[in-house]
Amino acid sequence: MSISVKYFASVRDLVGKAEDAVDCGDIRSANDVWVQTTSVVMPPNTLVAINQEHARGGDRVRDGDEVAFLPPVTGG
Amino acid sequence: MSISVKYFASVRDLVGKAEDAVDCGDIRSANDVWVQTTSVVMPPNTLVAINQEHARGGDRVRDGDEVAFLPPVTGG
Amino acid sequence: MEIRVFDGVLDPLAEVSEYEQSKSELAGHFGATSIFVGTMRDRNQGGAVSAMTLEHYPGMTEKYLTRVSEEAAKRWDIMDSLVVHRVGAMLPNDPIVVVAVWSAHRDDAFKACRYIIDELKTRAPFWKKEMVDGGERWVSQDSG
Amino acid sequence: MEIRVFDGVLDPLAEVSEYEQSKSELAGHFGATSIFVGTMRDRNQGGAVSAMTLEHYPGMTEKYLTRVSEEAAKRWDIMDSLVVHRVGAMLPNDPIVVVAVWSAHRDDAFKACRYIIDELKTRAPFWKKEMVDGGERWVSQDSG
Repeated sequence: MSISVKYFASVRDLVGKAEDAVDCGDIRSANDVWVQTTSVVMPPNTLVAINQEHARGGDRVRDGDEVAFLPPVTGG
Repeated sequence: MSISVKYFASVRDLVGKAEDAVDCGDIRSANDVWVQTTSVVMPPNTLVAINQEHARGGDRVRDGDEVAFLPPVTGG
Repeated sequence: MEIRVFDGVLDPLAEVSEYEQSKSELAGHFGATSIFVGTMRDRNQGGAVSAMTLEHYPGMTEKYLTRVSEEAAKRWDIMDSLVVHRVGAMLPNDPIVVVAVWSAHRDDAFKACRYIIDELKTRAPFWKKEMVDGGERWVSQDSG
Repeated sequence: MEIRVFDGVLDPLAEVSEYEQSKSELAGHFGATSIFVGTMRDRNQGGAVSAMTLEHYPGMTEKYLTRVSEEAAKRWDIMDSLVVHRVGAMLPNDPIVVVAVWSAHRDDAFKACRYIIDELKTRAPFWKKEMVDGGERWVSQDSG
Protein backbone atom coordinates (compact mmCIF):
# COMPACT_ATOMS: atom_id res chain seq x y z
CA MET A 1 0.00 0.00 0.00
CA SER A 2 0.95 3.59 -0.47
CA ILE A 3 -0.62 7.03 -0.72
CA SER A 4 -1.84 8.00 -4.19
CA VAL A 5 -1.44 11.66 -5.02
CA LYS A 6 -3.23 13.82 -7.59
CA TYR A 7 -2.53 17.35 -8.79
CA PHE A 8 -5.12 19.37 -10.70
CA ALA A 9 -5.25 22.32 -13.07
CA SER A 10 -2.70 25.05 -12.31
CA VAL A 11 -1.20 22.94 -9.51
CA ARG A 12 -0.54 20.15 -12.00
CA ASP A 13 1.13 22.64 -14.33
CA LEU A 14 3.25 23.89 -11.42
CA VAL A 15 4.49 20.51 -10.20
CA GLY A 16 4.75 19.06 -13.72
CA LYS A 17 2.77 15.88 -13.07
CA ALA A 18 -0.84 14.81 -12.69
CA GLU A 19 -0.34 11.86 -10.37
CA ASP A 20 2.18 10.27 -8.08
CA ALA A 21 2.36 7.67 -5.34
CA VAL A 22 4.38 7.79 -2.16
CA ASP A 23 5.11 5.30 0.61
CA CYS A 24 3.52 6.24 3.87
CA GLY A 25 6.88 6.05 5.72
CA ASP A 26 7.06 8.96 8.12
CA ILE A 27 4.36 10.94 6.35
CA ARG A 28 1.70 12.12 8.78
CA SER A 29 -0.13 14.94 6.99
CA ALA A 30 -1.20 16.06 3.52
CA ASN A 31 1.44 18.77 3.79
CA ASP A 32 4.08 16.06 4.23
CA VAL A 33 2.85 14.45 1.01
CA TRP A 34 3.42 17.72 -0.85
CA VAL A 35 6.91 18.12 0.53
CA GLN A 36 7.89 14.54 -0.31
CA THR A 37 6.51 14.58 -3.85
CA THR A 38 7.27 18.07 -5.15
CA SER A 39 10.24 20.39 -5.27
CA VAL A 40 8.28 23.66 -5.13
CA VAL A 41 6.58 25.65 -2.41
CA MET A 42 2.83 25.02 -2.14
CA PRO A 43 0.94 28.09 -3.43
CA PRO A 44 -0.80 29.73 -0.48
CA ASN A 45 -4.34 29.27 -1.84
CA THR A 46 -3.91 25.55 -2.58
CA LEU A 47 -6.79 23.32 -1.45
CA VAL A 48 -6.30 19.81 -0.13
CA ALA A 49 -8.63 16.84 -0.56
CA ILE A 50 -8.23 13.54 1.24
CA ASN A 51 -10.24 10.65 -0.23
CA GLN A 52 -12.18 13.18 -2.31
CA GLU A 53 -13.25 15.23 0.71
CA HIS A 54 -12.11 18.79 1.29
CA ALA A 55 -9.53 18.72 4.09
CA ARG A 56 -6.73 20.74 5.64
CA GLY A 57 -3.05 20.49 4.92
CA GLY A 58 -2.35 19.42 8.48
CA ASP A 59 -4.95 16.63 8.40
CA ARG A 60 -3.68 13.08 9.01
CA VAL A 61 -3.21 10.81 6.00
CA ARG A 62 -2.85 7.04 6.08
CA ASP A 63 -1.74 4.21 3.85
CA GLY A 64 -4.25 3.73 1.02
CA ASP A 65 -5.49 7.32 1.10
CA GLU A 66 -5.95 9.42 -2.03
CA VAL A 67 -4.52 12.91 -1.47
CA ALA A 68 -5.19 15.67 -3.98
CA PHE A 69 -3.89 19.23 -4.34
CA LEU A 70 -6.28 21.64 -5.99
CA PRO A 71 -6.27 25.30 -6.92
CA PRO A 72 -9.32 27.37 -5.90
CA VAL A 73 -12.36 26.00 -7.73
CA THR A 74 -13.96 27.96 -10.58
CA GLY A 75 -16.88 25.89 -11.82
CA GLY A 76 -20.43 26.81 -12.73
CA MET B 1 -68.89 61.46 -22.13
CA SER B 2 -69.35 59.28 -19.11
CA ILE B 3 -67.38 57.00 -16.81
CA SER B 4 -66.97 53.42 -18.01
CA VAL B 5 -67.02 50.82 -15.26
CA LYS B 6 -65.67 47.27 -15.20
CA TYR B 7 -66.12 44.49 -12.66
CA PHE B 8 -63.84 41.45 -12.61
CA ALA B 9 -63.91 37.87 -11.36
CA SER B 10 -65.73 37.42 -8.02
CA VAL B 11 -66.71 41.09 -8.00
CA ARG B 12 -68.42 40.61 -11.37
CA ASP B 13 -70.26 37.58 -9.99
CA LEU B 14 -71.33 39.64 -6.97
CA VAL B 15 -72.69 42.63 -8.85
CA GLY B 16 -74.09 40.53 -11.70
CA LYS B 17 -72.53 42.48 -14.56
CA ALA B 18 -69.11 42.84 -16.22
CA GLU B 19 -69.44 46.43 -17.41
CA ASP B 20 -71.47 49.54 -16.95
CA ALA B 21 -71.34 53.24 -17.71
CA VAL B 22 -72.41 56.11 -15.53
CA ASP B 23 -72.77 59.84 -16.05
CA CYS B 24 -70.26 61.81 -14.11
CA GLY B 25 -72.99 63.94 -12.52
CA ASP B 26 -72.11 64.42 -8.82
CA ILE B 27 -69.69 61.49 -8.78
CA ARG B 28 -66.35 62.51 -7.33
CA SER B 29 -64.62 59.25 -6.33
CA ALA B 30 -64.34 55.62 -7.38
CA ASN B 31 -66.38 54.76 -4.28
CA ASP B 32 -69.18 56.97 -5.62
CA VAL B 33 -69.10 54.97 -8.87
CA TRP B 34 -69.64 51.77 -6.89
CA VAL B 35 -72.57 53.22 -4.97
CA GLN B 36 -74.25 54.57 -8.09
CA THR B 37 -73.84 51.40 -10.15
CA THR B 38 -74.40 48.57 -7.69
CA SER B 39 -76.91 47.65 -5.02
CA VAL B 40 -74.49 45.75 -2.77
CA VAL B 41 -71.87 46.70 -0.23
CA MET B 42 -68.33 46.70 -1.63
CA PRO B 43 -66.40 43.70 -0.20
CA PRO B 44 -63.71 45.03 2.14
CA ASN B 45 -60.75 43.64 0.15
CA THR B 46 -61.92 45.06 -3.20
CA LEU B 47 -59.23 46.78 -5.26
CA VAL B 48 -59.87 49.82 -7.40
CA ALA B 49 -58.20 50.71 -10.69
CA ILE B 50 -58.61 54.04 -12.47
CA ASN B 51 -57.53 54.07 -16.11
CA GLN B 52 -55.84 50.70 -15.55
CA GLU B 53 -53.72 51.96 -12.65
CA HIS B 54 -54.11 50.70 -9.10
CA ALA B 55 -55.84 53.45 -7.11
CA ARG B 56 -57.80 54.06 -3.93
CA GLY B 57 -61.56 54.12 -3.53
CA GLY B 58 -61.44 57.76 -2.49
CA ASP B 59 -59.40 58.83 -5.53
CA ARG B 60 -61.00 61.40 -7.84
CA VAL B 61 -62.57 60.19 -11.07
CA ARG B 62 -63.47 62.32 -14.06
CA ASP B 63 -65.55 62.13 -17.21
CA GLY B 64 -63.97 59.68 -19.67
CA ASP B 65 -62.20 57.66 -16.98
CA GLU B 66 -62.29 53.86 -16.87
CA VAL B 67 -62.96 52.67 -13.34
CA ALA B 68 -62.56 48.99 -12.43
CA PHE B 69 -63.36 47.00 -9.30
CA LEU B 70 -61.14 43.97 -8.74
CA PRO B 71 -60.86 41.24 -6.14
CA PRO B 72 -57.37 40.55 -4.73
CA VAL B 73 -55.15 39.31 -7.57
CA THR B 74 -54.08 35.64 -7.75
CA GLY B 75 -51.92 35.28 -10.86
CA GLY B 76 -48.66 33.51 -11.48
CA MET C 1 -37.58 42.86 -22.96
CA GLU C 2 -40.83 41.14 -23.78
CA ILE C 3 -44.09 40.45 -21.98
CA ARG C 4 -46.97 38.45 -23.38
CA VAL C 5 -50.37 37.23 -22.20
CA PHE C 6 -52.25 34.66 -24.24
CA ASP C 7 -54.96 32.02 -24.11
CA GLY C 8 -53.46 28.69 -25.16
CA VAL C 9 -50.93 26.05 -24.23
CA LEU C 10 -47.70 27.44 -22.73
CA ASP C 11 -44.42 25.62 -23.39
CA PRO C 12 -42.32 27.67 -20.98
CA LEU C 13 -38.82 26.48 -21.78
CA ALA C 14 -39.44 26.60 -25.53
CA GLU C 15 -40.49 30.24 -25.04
CA VAL C 16 -37.23 30.96 -23.23
CA SER C 17 -35.08 29.19 -25.83
CA GLU C 18 -36.80 30.88 -28.75
CA TYR C 19 -36.55 34.30 -27.18
CA GLU C 20 -32.88 33.84 -26.33
CA GLN C 21 -32.06 32.69 -29.86
CA SER C 22 -33.95 35.65 -31.34
CA LYS C 23 -31.79 38.11 -29.40
CA SER C 24 -28.47 37.75 -31.16
CA GLU C 25 -27.10 40.74 -29.26
CA LEU C 26 -27.17 38.63 -26.09
CA ALA C 27 -24.90 35.89 -27.43
CA GLY C 28 -21.60 35.65 -25.61
CA HIS C 29 -22.46 38.51 -23.25
CA PHE C 30 -24.67 36.89 -20.63
CA GLY C 31 -23.30 34.45 -18.09
CA ALA C 32 -26.39 33.80 -15.97
CA THR C 33 -30.01 33.03 -16.73
CA SER C 34 -32.58 32.70 -13.95
CA ILE C 35 -35.88 31.15 -15.00
CA PHE C 36 -39.04 30.67 -12.97
CA VAL C 37 -41.95 28.50 -14.10
CA GLY C 38 -45.28 28.53 -12.25
CA THR C 39 -47.33 25.38 -12.82
CA MET C 40 -50.90 24.46 -11.88
CA ARG C 41 -51.11 22.03 -8.97
CA ASP C 42 -53.81 19.42 -8.45
CA ARG C 43 -54.41 20.55 -4.87
CA ASN C 44 -54.91 23.95 -3.24
CA GLN C 45 -56.00 24.99 0.22
CA GLY C 46 -56.19 21.34 1.22
CA GLY C 47 -58.57 20.19 -1.51
CA ALA C 48 -58.32 18.49 -4.91
CA VAL C 49 -58.54 20.79 -7.93
CA SER C 50 -59.55 19.28 -11.27
CA ALA C 51 -59.32 22.32 -13.56
CA MET C 52 -58.84 26.08 -13.47
CA THR C 53 -59.74 29.18 -15.42
CA LEU C 54 -57.51 32.24 -15.35
CA GLU C 55 -59.13 35.59 -16.01
CA HIS C 56 -57.34 38.91 -16.40
CA TYR C 57 -57.89 42.57 -17.12
CA PRO C 58 -56.67 43.04 -20.70
CA GLY C 59 -54.62 46.17 -21.03
CA MET C 60 -53.96 46.66 -17.34
CA THR C 61 -52.23 43.27 -17.17
CA GLU C 62 -49.80 44.11 -19.94
CA LYS C 63 -49.18 47.54 -18.44
CA TYR C 64 -48.19 46.07 -15.08
CA LEU C 65 -46.09 43.24 -16.52
CA THR C 66 -44.17 45.85 -18.52
CA ARG C 67 -43.80 48.10 -15.51
CA VAL C 68 -42.57 45.32 -13.25
CA SER C 69 -40.04 44.20 -15.88
CA GLU C 70 -38.81 47.78 -16.27
CA GLU C 71 -38.49 48.18 -12.51
CA ALA C 72 -36.35 45.03 -12.36
CA ALA C 73 -34.14 46.34 -15.16
CA LYS C 74 -33.58 49.59 -13.27
CA ARG C 75 -32.90 47.94 -9.96
CA TRP C 76 -30.49 45.21 -11.10
CA ASP C 77 -27.83 44.94 -13.76
CA ILE C 78 -29.66 42.70 -16.22
CA MET C 79 -29.44 42.40 -20.00
CA ASP C 80 -32.91 41.18 -20.92
CA SER C 81 -36.11 39.66 -19.53
CA LEU C 82 -39.13 37.70 -20.72
CA VAL C 83 -42.52 37.18 -19.07
CA VAL C 84 -45.16 34.96 -20.68
CA HIS C 85 -48.42 34.35 -18.82
CA ARG C 86 -51.23 32.08 -19.89
CA VAL C 87 -54.93 32.81 -19.33
CA GLY C 88 -58.10 30.81 -19.98
CA ALA C 89 -58.93 27.19 -19.15
CA MET C 90 -56.20 24.85 -17.93
CA LEU C 91 -55.56 21.56 -16.15
CA PRO C 92 -53.25 20.43 -13.36
CA ASN C 93 -49.60 20.18 -14.43
CA ASP C 94 -50.13 22.90 -17.05
CA PRO C 95 -47.52 25.68 -16.91
CA ILE C 96 -49.14 29.06 -16.12
CA VAL C 97 -46.29 31.55 -16.27
CA VAL C 98 -42.61 31.74 -17.15
CA VAL C 99 -40.20 34.50 -16.17
CA ALA C 100 -36.62 34.56 -17.50
CA VAL C 101 -33.84 37.06 -16.82
CA TRP C 102 -30.47 37.23 -18.55
CA SER C 103 -27.52 38.90 -16.84
CA ALA C 104 -23.74 38.87 -16.74
CA HIS C 105 -23.78 37.53 -13.16
CA ARG C 106 -26.05 35.28 -11.18
CA ASP C 107 -26.90 37.52 -8.25
CA ASP C 108 -28.62 40.07 -10.50
CA ALA C 109 -30.35 37.35 -12.50
CA PHE C 110 -31.80 35.60 -9.44
CA LYS C 111 -32.91 38.77 -7.70
CA ALA C 112 -34.51 40.33 -10.77
CA CYS C 113 -36.35 37.09 -11.64
CA ARG C 114 -37.65 36.80 -8.08
CA TYR C 115 -38.73 40.43 -8.09
CA ILE C 116 -40.69 40.07 -11.32
CA ILE C 117 -42.65 37.00 -10.20
CA ASP C 118 -43.26 38.43 -6.72
CA GLU C 119 -44.54 41.73 -8.09
CA LEU C 120 -46.57 39.99 -10.80
CA LYS C 121 -48.35 38.02 -8.08
CA THR C 122 -48.99 41.16 -6.05
CA ARG C 123 -49.93 43.71 -8.71
CA ALA C 124 -50.88 42.15 -12.05
CA PRO C 125 -54.66 41.71 -12.41
CA PHE C 126 -55.10 37.94 -12.82
CA TRP C 127 -57.72 35.83 -11.06
CA LYS C 128 -57.92 32.08 -10.71
CA LYS C 129 -61.18 30.16 -10.56
CA GLU C 130 -60.76 26.54 -9.54
CA MET C 131 -62.99 23.55 -10.27
CA VAL C 132 -63.23 21.60 -7.04
CA ASP C 133 -65.41 18.82 -5.73
CA GLY C 134 -68.82 20.45 -5.52
CA GLY C 135 -68.30 23.27 -7.98
CA GLU C 136 -66.22 26.32 -8.69
CA ARG C 137 -64.45 28.75 -6.40
CA TRP C 138 -62.46 31.90 -6.90
CA VAL C 139 -59.01 31.61 -5.34
CA SER C 140 -58.82 34.23 -2.64
CA GLN C 141 -55.10 34.50 -2.04
CA ASP C 142 -51.68 33.71 -3.47
CA SER C 143 -50.63 30.17 -2.57
CA GLY C 144 -46.90 30.96 -2.90
CA MET D 1 -32.65 13.93 -7.64
CA GLU D 2 -30.03 13.68 -10.34
CA ILE D 3 -26.55 15.07 -10.89
CA ARG D 4 -24.47 14.55 -14.00
CA VAL D 5 -21.09 15.67 -15.34
CA PHE D 6 -20.23 15.08 -18.96
CA ASP D 7 -18.00 16.18 -21.81
CA GLY D 8 -20.19 17.31 -24.70
CA VAL D 9 -22.74 19.89 -25.79
CA LEU D 10 -25.20 20.87 -23.05
CA ASP D 11 -28.77 21.77 -24.02
CA PRO D 12 -29.83 22.98 -20.58
CA LEU D 13 -33.56 23.48 -21.05
CA ALA D 14 -33.94 20.20 -22.94
CA GLU D 15 -32.27 18.51 -19.94
CA VAL D 16 -34.79 20.12 -17.60
CA SER D 17 -37.79 19.21 -19.77
CA GLU D 18 -36.68 15.62 -20.24
CA TYR D 19 -35.99 15.14 -16.57
CA GLU D 20 -39.33 16.63 -15.57
CA GLN D 21 -41.21 14.43 -18.03
CA SER D 22 -39.37 11.34 -16.80
CA LYS D 23 -40.56 11.96 -13.22
CA SER D 24 -44.24 11.18 -13.52
CA GLU D 25 -44.60 11.37 -9.74
CA LEU D 26 -43.99 15.12 -9.95
CA ALA D 27 -46.91 15.81 -12.29
CA GLY D 28 -49.61 17.94 -10.72
CA HIS D 29 -47.75 18.24 -7.43
CA PHE D 30 -45.20 20.97 -8.07
CA GLY D 31 -46.21 24.57 -8.51
CA ALA D 32 -42.80 26.24 -8.83
CA THR D 33 -39.65 25.49 -10.80
CA SER D 34 -36.53 27.61 -10.40
CA ILE D 35 -33.88 27.08 -13.07
CA PHE D 36 -30.41 28.54 -13.32
CA VAL D 37 -28.25 28.33 -16.44
CA GLY D 38 -24.58 29.35 -16.38
CA THR D 39 -23.23 30.27 -19.83
CA MET D 40 -19.73 31.00 -21.09
CA ARG D 41 -19.11 34.69 -21.73
CA ASP D 42 -16.78 36.11 -24.36
CA ARG D 43 -15.09 38.40 -21.83
CA ASN D 44 -13.68 37.86 -18.35
CA GLN D 45 -11.57 40.02 -16.08
CA GLY D 46 -11.65 42.77 -18.69
CA GLY D 47 -10.29 40.76 -21.61
CA ALA D 48 -11.69 38.88 -24.62
CA VAL D 49 -11.93 35.11 -24.23
CA SER D 50 -12.08 32.97 -27.38
CA ALA D 51 -12.46 29.48 -25.89
CA MET D 52 -12.34 27.62 -22.60
CA THR D 53 -11.55 24.20 -21.21
CA LEU D 54 -13.21 22.97 -18.03
CA GLU D 55 -11.36 20.38 -16.00
CA HIS D 56 -12.70 18.55 -12.95
CA TYR D 57 -11.83 15.91 -10.39
CA PRO D 58 -13.86 12.85 -11.42
CA GLY D 59 -15.45 11.21 -8.43
CA MET D 60 -15.02 14.11 -6.07
CA THR D 61 -17.11 16.33 -8.34
CA GLU D 62 -20.05 13.95 -8.35
CA LYS D 63 -19.75 13.45 -4.59
CA TYR D 64 -20.01 17.18 -3.93
CA LEU D 65 -22.80 17.82 -6.44
CA THR D 66 -24.78 15.05 -4.74
CA ARG D 67 -24.02 16.41 -1.30
CA VAL D 68 -24.97 19.96 -2.17
CA SER D 69 -28.24 18.74 -3.72
CA GLU D 70 -29.01 16.69 -0.61
CA GLU D 71 -28.26 19.64 1.64
CA ALA D 72 -30.70 21.78 -0.35
CA ALA D 73 -33.36 19.08 -0.02
CA LYS D 74 -32.91 19.00 3.74
CA ARG D 75 -32.93 22.73 4.15
CA TRP D 76 -35.92 23.61 1.96
CA ASP D 77 -39.20 21.93 1.14
CA ILE D 78 -38.44 20.80 -2.41
CA MET D 79 -39.69 17.85 -4.44
CA ASP D 80 -36.80 17.22 -6.81
CA SER D 81 -33.62 18.71 -8.26
CA LEU D 82 -31.34 18.33 -11.25
CA VAL D 83 -27.75 19.48 -11.79
CA VAL D 84 -25.98 18.93 -15.12
CA HIS D 85 -22.47 20.31 -15.58
CA ARG D 86 -20.43 20.21 -18.74
CA VAL D 87 -16.65 19.73 -18.82
CA GLY D 88 -14.09 19.79 -21.63
CA ALA D 89 -13.60 22.30 -24.46
CA MET D 90 -16.24 24.97 -25.11
CA LEU D 91 -16.84 28.30 -26.82
CA PRO D 92 -18.47 31.59 -25.78
CA ASN D 93 -22.27 31.35 -25.53
CA ASP D 94 -22.06 27.63 -24.70
CA PRO D 95 -24.10 26.66 -21.62
CA ILE D 96 -21.87 25.29 -18.85
CA VAL D 97 -24.24 24.25 -16.10
CA VAL D 98 -27.95 23.98 -15.40
CA VAL D 99 -29.59 23.67 -11.98
CA ALA D 100 -33.34 23.05 -11.65
CA VAL D 101 -35.44 22.71 -8.50
CA TRP D 102 -39.09 21.66 -8.32
CA SER D 103 -41.18 22.63 -5.31
CA ALA D 104 -44.76 23.29 -4.27
CA HIS D 105 -43.99 26.96 -3.65
CA ARG D 106 -41.64 29.49 -5.17
CA ASP D 107 -39.72 30.60 -2.10
CA ASP D 108 -38.30 27.12 -1.53
CA ALA D 109 -37.59 26.65 -5.23
CA PHE D 110 -35.66 29.93 -5.57
CA LYS D 111 -33.66 29.51 -2.37
CA ALA D 112 -32.72 25.89 -3.01
CA CYS D 113 -31.67 26.63 -6.60
CA ARG D 114 -29.55 29.54 -5.47
CA TYR D 115 -27.99 27.44 -2.72
CA ILE D 116 -27.03 24.65 -5.12
CA ILE D 117 -25.31 26.93 -7.65
CA ASP D 118 -23.59 28.97 -4.92
CA GLU D 119 -22.25 25.87 -3.18
CA LEU D 120 -21.30 24.24 -6.48
CA LYS D 121 -19.17 27.28 -7.25
CA THR D 122 -17.56 27.21 -3.82
CA ARG D 123 -17.00 23.50 -3.24
CA ALA D 124 -17.22 21.41 -6.42
CA PRO D 125 -13.76 20.77 -7.97
CA PHE D 126 -14.01 22.38 -11.41
CA TRP D 127 -11.36 24.57 -13.01
CA LYS D 128 -11.61 26.85 -16.01
CA LYS D 129 -8.75 27.51 -18.39
CA GLU D 130 -9.40 30.36 -20.80
CA MET D 131 -7.91 31.02 -24.23
CA VAL D 132 -7.11 34.71 -24.34
CA ASP D 133 -5.10 36.95 -26.58
CA GLY D 134 -1.56 35.76 -26.04
CA GLY D 135 -2.29 32.29 -24.76
CA GLU D 136 -4.01 30.36 -22.01
CA ARG D 137 -4.73 31.24 -18.40
CA TRP D 138 -6.32 29.43 -15.49
CA VAL D 139 -9.21 31.40 -14.07
CA SER D 140 -8.31 32.28 -10.51
CA GLN D 141 -11.66 33.19 -9.04
CA ASP D 142 -15.42 32.97 -9.48
CA SER D 143 -16.68 35.77 -11.70
CA GLY D 144 -20.20 35.66 -10.24
